Amino acid sequence: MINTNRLSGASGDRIDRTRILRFTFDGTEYTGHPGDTLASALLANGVLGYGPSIYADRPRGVVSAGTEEPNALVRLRAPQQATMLPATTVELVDGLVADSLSGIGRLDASERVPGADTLCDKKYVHADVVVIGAGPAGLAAAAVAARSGARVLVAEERRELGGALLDARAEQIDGAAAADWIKQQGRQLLEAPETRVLTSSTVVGYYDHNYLLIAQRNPDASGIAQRLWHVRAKQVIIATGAHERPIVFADNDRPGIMLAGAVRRYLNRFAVLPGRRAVVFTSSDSAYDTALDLLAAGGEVSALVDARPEPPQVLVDSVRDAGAEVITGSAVVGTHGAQRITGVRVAPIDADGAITGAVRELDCDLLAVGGGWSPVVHLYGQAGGQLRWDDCAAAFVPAEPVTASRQVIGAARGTFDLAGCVAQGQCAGAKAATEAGYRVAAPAAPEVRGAPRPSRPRQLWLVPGETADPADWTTHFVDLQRDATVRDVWRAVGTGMVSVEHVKRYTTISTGADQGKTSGVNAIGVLAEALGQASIGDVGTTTFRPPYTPVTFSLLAGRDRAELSDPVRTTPIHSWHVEHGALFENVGQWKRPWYYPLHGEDMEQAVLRECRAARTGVAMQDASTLGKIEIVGPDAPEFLNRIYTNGFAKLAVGSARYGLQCKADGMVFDDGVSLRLAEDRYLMTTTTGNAAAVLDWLEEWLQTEWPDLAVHCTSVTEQWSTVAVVGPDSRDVIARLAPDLDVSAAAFPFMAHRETTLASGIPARICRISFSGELAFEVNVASWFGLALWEQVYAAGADYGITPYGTETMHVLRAEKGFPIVGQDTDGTVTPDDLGMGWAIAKHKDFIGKRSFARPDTARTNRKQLVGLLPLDPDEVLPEGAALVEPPVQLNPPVPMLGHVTSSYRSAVLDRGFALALIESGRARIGEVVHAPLGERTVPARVTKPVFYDEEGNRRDGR
Amino acid sequence: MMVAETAALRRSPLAHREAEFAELGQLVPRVSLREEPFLTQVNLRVHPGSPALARIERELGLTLPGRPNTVARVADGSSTALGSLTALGSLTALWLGPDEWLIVAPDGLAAELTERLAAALDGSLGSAVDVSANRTTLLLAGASARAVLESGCAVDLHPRAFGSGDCVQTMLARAQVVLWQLDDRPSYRILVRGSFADYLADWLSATIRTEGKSR
Amino acid sequence: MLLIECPWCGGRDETEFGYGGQAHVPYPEDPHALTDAQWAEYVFIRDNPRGPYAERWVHSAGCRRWFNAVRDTGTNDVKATYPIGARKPVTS
Amino acid sequence: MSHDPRALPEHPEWLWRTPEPKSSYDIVIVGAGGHGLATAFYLARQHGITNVAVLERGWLAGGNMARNTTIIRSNYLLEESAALYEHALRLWETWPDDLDYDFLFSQRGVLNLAHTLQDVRDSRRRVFSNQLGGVDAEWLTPDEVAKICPIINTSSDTRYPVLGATFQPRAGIAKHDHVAWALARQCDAMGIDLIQGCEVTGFVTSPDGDRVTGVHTSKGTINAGRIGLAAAGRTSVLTEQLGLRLPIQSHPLQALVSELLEPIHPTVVMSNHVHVYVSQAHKGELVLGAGVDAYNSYTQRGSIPVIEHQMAAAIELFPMFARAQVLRTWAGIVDVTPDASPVISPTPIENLFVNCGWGTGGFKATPAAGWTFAHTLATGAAHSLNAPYALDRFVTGALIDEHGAAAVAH
Repeated sequence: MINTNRLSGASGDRIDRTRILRFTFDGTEYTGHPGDTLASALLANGVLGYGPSIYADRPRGVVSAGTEEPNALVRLRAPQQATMLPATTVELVDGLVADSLSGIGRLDASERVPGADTLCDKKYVHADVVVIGAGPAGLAAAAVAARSGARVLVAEERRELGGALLDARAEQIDGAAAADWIKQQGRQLLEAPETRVLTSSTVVGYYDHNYLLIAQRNPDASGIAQRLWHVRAKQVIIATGAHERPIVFADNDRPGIMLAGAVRRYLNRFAVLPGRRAVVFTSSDSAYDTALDLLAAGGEVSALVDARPEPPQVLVDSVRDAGAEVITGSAVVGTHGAQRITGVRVAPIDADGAITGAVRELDCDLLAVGGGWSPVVHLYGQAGGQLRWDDCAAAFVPAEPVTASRQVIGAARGTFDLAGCVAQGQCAGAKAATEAGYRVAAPAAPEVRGAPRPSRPRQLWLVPGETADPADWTTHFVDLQRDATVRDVWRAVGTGMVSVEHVKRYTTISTGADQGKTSGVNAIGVLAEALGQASIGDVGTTTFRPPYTPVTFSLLAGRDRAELSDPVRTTPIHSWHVEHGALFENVGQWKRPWYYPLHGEDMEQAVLRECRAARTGVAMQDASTLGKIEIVGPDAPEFLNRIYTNGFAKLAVGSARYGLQCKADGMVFDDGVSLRLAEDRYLMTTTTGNAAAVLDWLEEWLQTEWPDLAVHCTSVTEQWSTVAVVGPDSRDVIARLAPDLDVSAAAFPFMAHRETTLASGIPARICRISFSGELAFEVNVASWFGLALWEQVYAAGADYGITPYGTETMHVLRAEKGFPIVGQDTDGTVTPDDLGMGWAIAKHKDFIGKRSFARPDTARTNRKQLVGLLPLDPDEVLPEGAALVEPPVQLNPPVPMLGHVTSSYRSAVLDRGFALALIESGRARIGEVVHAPLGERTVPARVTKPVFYDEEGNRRDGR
Repeated sequence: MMVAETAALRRSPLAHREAEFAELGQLVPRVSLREEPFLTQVNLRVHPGSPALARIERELGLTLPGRPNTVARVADGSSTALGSLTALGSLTALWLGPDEWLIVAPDGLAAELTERLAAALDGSLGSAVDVSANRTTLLLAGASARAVLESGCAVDLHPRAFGSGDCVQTMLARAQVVLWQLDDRPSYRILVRGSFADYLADWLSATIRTEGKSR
Repeated sequence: MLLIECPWCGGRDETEFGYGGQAHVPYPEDPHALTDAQWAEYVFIRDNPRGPYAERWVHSAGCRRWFNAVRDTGTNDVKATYPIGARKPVTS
Repeated sequence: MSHDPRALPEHPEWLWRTPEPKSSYDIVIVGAGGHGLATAFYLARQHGITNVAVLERGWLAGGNMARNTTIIRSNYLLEESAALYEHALRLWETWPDDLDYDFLFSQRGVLNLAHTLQDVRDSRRRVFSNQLGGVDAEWLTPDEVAKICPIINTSSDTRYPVLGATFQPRAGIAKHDHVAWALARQCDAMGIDLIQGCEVTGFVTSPDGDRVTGVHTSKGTINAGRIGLAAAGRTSVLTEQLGLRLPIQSHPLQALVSELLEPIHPTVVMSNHVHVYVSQAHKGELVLGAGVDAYNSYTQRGSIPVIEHQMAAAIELFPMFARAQVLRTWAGIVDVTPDASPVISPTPIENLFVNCGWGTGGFKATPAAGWTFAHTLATGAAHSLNAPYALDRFVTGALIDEHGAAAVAH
């Protein structure tokens, strides 16, 4: 395969001809070289066409040589897959396979797990100075800053340092050829020990307080597709250069119409001649270099068409001397061709842009267009920077390019001459390093040759069509990717729209994958004309938002995937549960055993068995996930009195008490048992899911409201492992486990706790707490003994058939006793009184939330209250969440609802279904029948007290 | 002091991953990871400038670090009122907050240390709570250790900002940790709550493997 | 990504902090002496200015200390941070 | 592929005028977002009041109307909420004809996923309640979820497996900008002045300050019989000048879009537990919403970790999204009340009315917000639909706590 358009042996290009890379595009095999992009390699093979346009179905070709590309979109299939990328940014590798797209990508629905080749990771680093973009300005800045010893990070979007200088041919800095100067600067950066250079790395986001996000496409680790750098910078230097603008004219979308700067880049960097016979159309100086470089490379230039009536004579002469015609004061007013441009129509235009003379036809297979340069101000804008229109530069430039911690330099600031860029870079590098604490002076500005200061461009956005009415200009494309035309803009304005934001939304201009990098300013220019505005600056711009270029979901996700997507928290006993076949429930981040099915049991059978064991023998549960907070200090009693709705100050040492906590609005927030360990020391337990929230809550009050209270809180959730031993046989099991402890009801009463040493020698704190109504103990040991304790309890209970149980059985047992679960039987709108826990509301002290009980709505007597429900049919188990209505049931919506079922189970001990529910005036309805409409049928149930088993509490002391 | 047979009943949160960590060390020689189980850790709250603090400092034989996010250490064999403790190895105080420190000592000293701190507090405002089993400790060391941490920790760990004798409470990946640099190798201790230990080990293991494939 | 200066630990990313809303809103001396409207004002209503805002933060992932900050809600610039109990500093 | 079905429909030839404000109107509405426009629309349509101006500081519908994820549904838990949002949904169903505008209203259904046992209880409670409240709602098993949206990973080995979902078939999405333009066109045609670039800087009040009689604006003073504030996050900044404190806090709420993709996602999926809300818009881009940022801010910028978590969760749910690309992220300013329900209410200041506190629910409620606020402005009193949404509920404690009850966002 021959690269028909590859120039031989051009000096200064960046490709490695010694190696050949094979690749496939749209099913055809081609070759290229290291250093190529997919687009440059295709151009070298004479391929410039890509997928047809999205709506108008017009042939389209590559326009640019960078991230701003609107047309040349491809789907990558190998070696890595990618949904939609501009071919101009895809670095060529051997074996690459790509297909062209039409502005719309495709995901593979058959990917049932995220592809392994999508795994990305992250780095979090800090820098004194970050330089974004390593063109002449950025390189100069970085080199000076690096010299200071500051921590410098340079991020360059392309594979190599140098930026636009690499596209150049004749420029010299300090007597060195551009390429040598770049090498020199690069070496300085490499040699600075605290300087890091990231290439193929795009700064995609600029967030508050100099926080940058950098997408690195070539991370230095295999197995990682891309790396996302999070960088906090003291100083940021934005040297992102400029994007060249096209010009809008009739049929300006044909393949072979390219940006002039891109043509130069393909020639000089990639040694590719994009066309044999070119026309250059420009409104500014830079395209003259394109014409000269085309000629120097052996191409033909039919003419250079400059919209300016009097361009700088030196430029005109240089092109004429090189053998090409220069047509001034004229514009391309139309093009010919189908799959590729074959010719252009050129006509003189006046100062207002109107066609004033006869049309000339010129043959060509390439039209290089230079409509001026738009500073890449996206990151500056993301950071909140404002723009202003600079009439001389014909560009939106940063209104405040220099702040205390940020500088915009070079073309990004509207500085378009090389000498200016380098000098500005040196000063900026010195300033940034110095501000960051690393004093360094800017060196003398270097001498620059071969790059004269550009003269003033003409502000030409729109070349009129040869027919009069802009509403007919349906092939004057403003946004190539979105197929949006001048007609669309005129139509938007015709509806009454005056805001650029509305026109953008109406036409969809700038909403494509390129986010309008080449179309944005032209759209504003065209709109200004449509609105009859004198200056495009009066129209204003749309807002720049991250990311600067698209980033994959997987890059943002990083390693937070699959098992690492959210931490899995486990107890020290977890491995035992796994080995014994437990199924798990996610409770917050915890994995808690849900139930332990034995051979062939379903959930209901397993839970009934576990419940039966707890009610008739003995059962055990891993309760280690409960939150635990040690609360110490002389004011601890007073503190708990303010936090809990009920009193804790008078709790005896060695005893425990159940308590409720409310938020200031009076609604139940958490509950649990607190132990008094000493006069000045309590151990509070919280619900599993609320452990962190409760500690935060306590600290908030202590630190912000009651700093005078002498109390300290320490989280000890993971310090302790807790095993609940439940059932009439639990006393015997505990007696075997802790022979030193007098476990008799007299010596060890309900809601007491004791310190002891187990038979195994493990120190333990044992509490008589019951969440089931049965005789029960909770054994707490240092968590590293947790597994041993569990195994010892299991062994000590073996003779009694001790049965491990999970959260489901725990829920059933407590529901049989009517104990609510915060978050299940409450929902943030339930007061202690609603739960029937008026007894827990202390009369003679204030506590958080108490005042709220006196508000009219909270004091209502017909609030929803927690009650029991017994379906009239004992085999019925109501679905949790079922709505409850008053009989007679009418089902024409809206049906007034009394409340809902919060918990519902089949009870082993009751041998029937039962439920808890929140029902309007529930306590007054005890004895009444309410109905649960379940779609096809309606289930009647009797309202009861919320206690179904052992109401007298006889069982808590055991047999 | 813990009796030997009881000590044998203990299991640290990452004991089951010992072999995996060793294998990782073979695979990626630039960094090593292992668990340091059962370190004594006591959470100390005491008002700075109070007489109780002075008593505690005498008892510990060190000045509690007043500069945030630093540690103070009693070297091996130093003579202090806690002679019997320090004879067993070093004892370090980590700054956790303006009136909060974590005292870290070798295995087995929790009961005595807690008791003596409480005694030194002598009823003054403050607390000493044994949290030895609350967190376990990972030792991450080697030339690439910082690079590994930088994959998931947003705090500036560059030697100019963070060095031997510095500690910090922060997030590593999605787990809260106390991170403490021991030396310039560099070696870091990562203190993590027991329930997060497996998650963090998973994350570290994956990150270290990537580090091993870096060029 | 806000950089928030913890008065103790120095500058850290916002992800280490919890937000506590408006600062300097004391718990009423005697809630029961308040009317329902006054109590509602305390429980539910906070200033919501566009501009400098004295607000509470807690360094959750760090030293766990609450502190106050003055931040401009129109720009996210943090003008000052100061310990609980200290007077709100004058910021420009 | 001559005309792609994904191409947007043609718009009408004419939308709205750009008038200068008159010196006086019967009613002035502050904020030309969806709610302000819908209010003006119903003032004219239902109440015959057309001497109305809608003042907009920026460009019409450029606030949250332009920044939301366009989800429309009414499957709220509480009866007061379901009634309001269902009223909205029924109006949405009439609007394409009523407004004579194809704004791509697509009733493709919404799945609200349940990932924990408590999610399941809460979800089923919502379904039972919706069914009795007249809102279409179903409870689906994971297999049924997979039938409706095959690209969701419903396997049991994910970090938080899908345990089921609620489904509201009549829910869907609409093209937000076009809705605003449709309303603006109708308002304009009925003589209502839509005035852009007109920032309200203060109020004209009676000497005792108990009554408002007009507004000071960047385009001069405008007198008004009644004033309705529909300025979302900025509402409290306005009322502060009158000494009226509102129970709202303004937070960033972020959203993002992917590049255009061939159709792959047939419905709307919401997961509160892992904070992912995703649909695929008509043109082909995936539209995703995130959770609310924690702190108050008017910057219209959010925090990147929120997006990073959201992307991680999205990949867990939709594995093939790993290769999708984020094209653009942005933030709106949402005004959140303590109970996450709005305020549509008279105020203690005579002739001043507020519609605010919509949090993440504003877009879907647009027709009902306009309908009830218009009623309130026209009659001076709330309609039964918005009576529960009065300011004084924070005093009595009669909150409408969707937040506490189910924590359903969006």
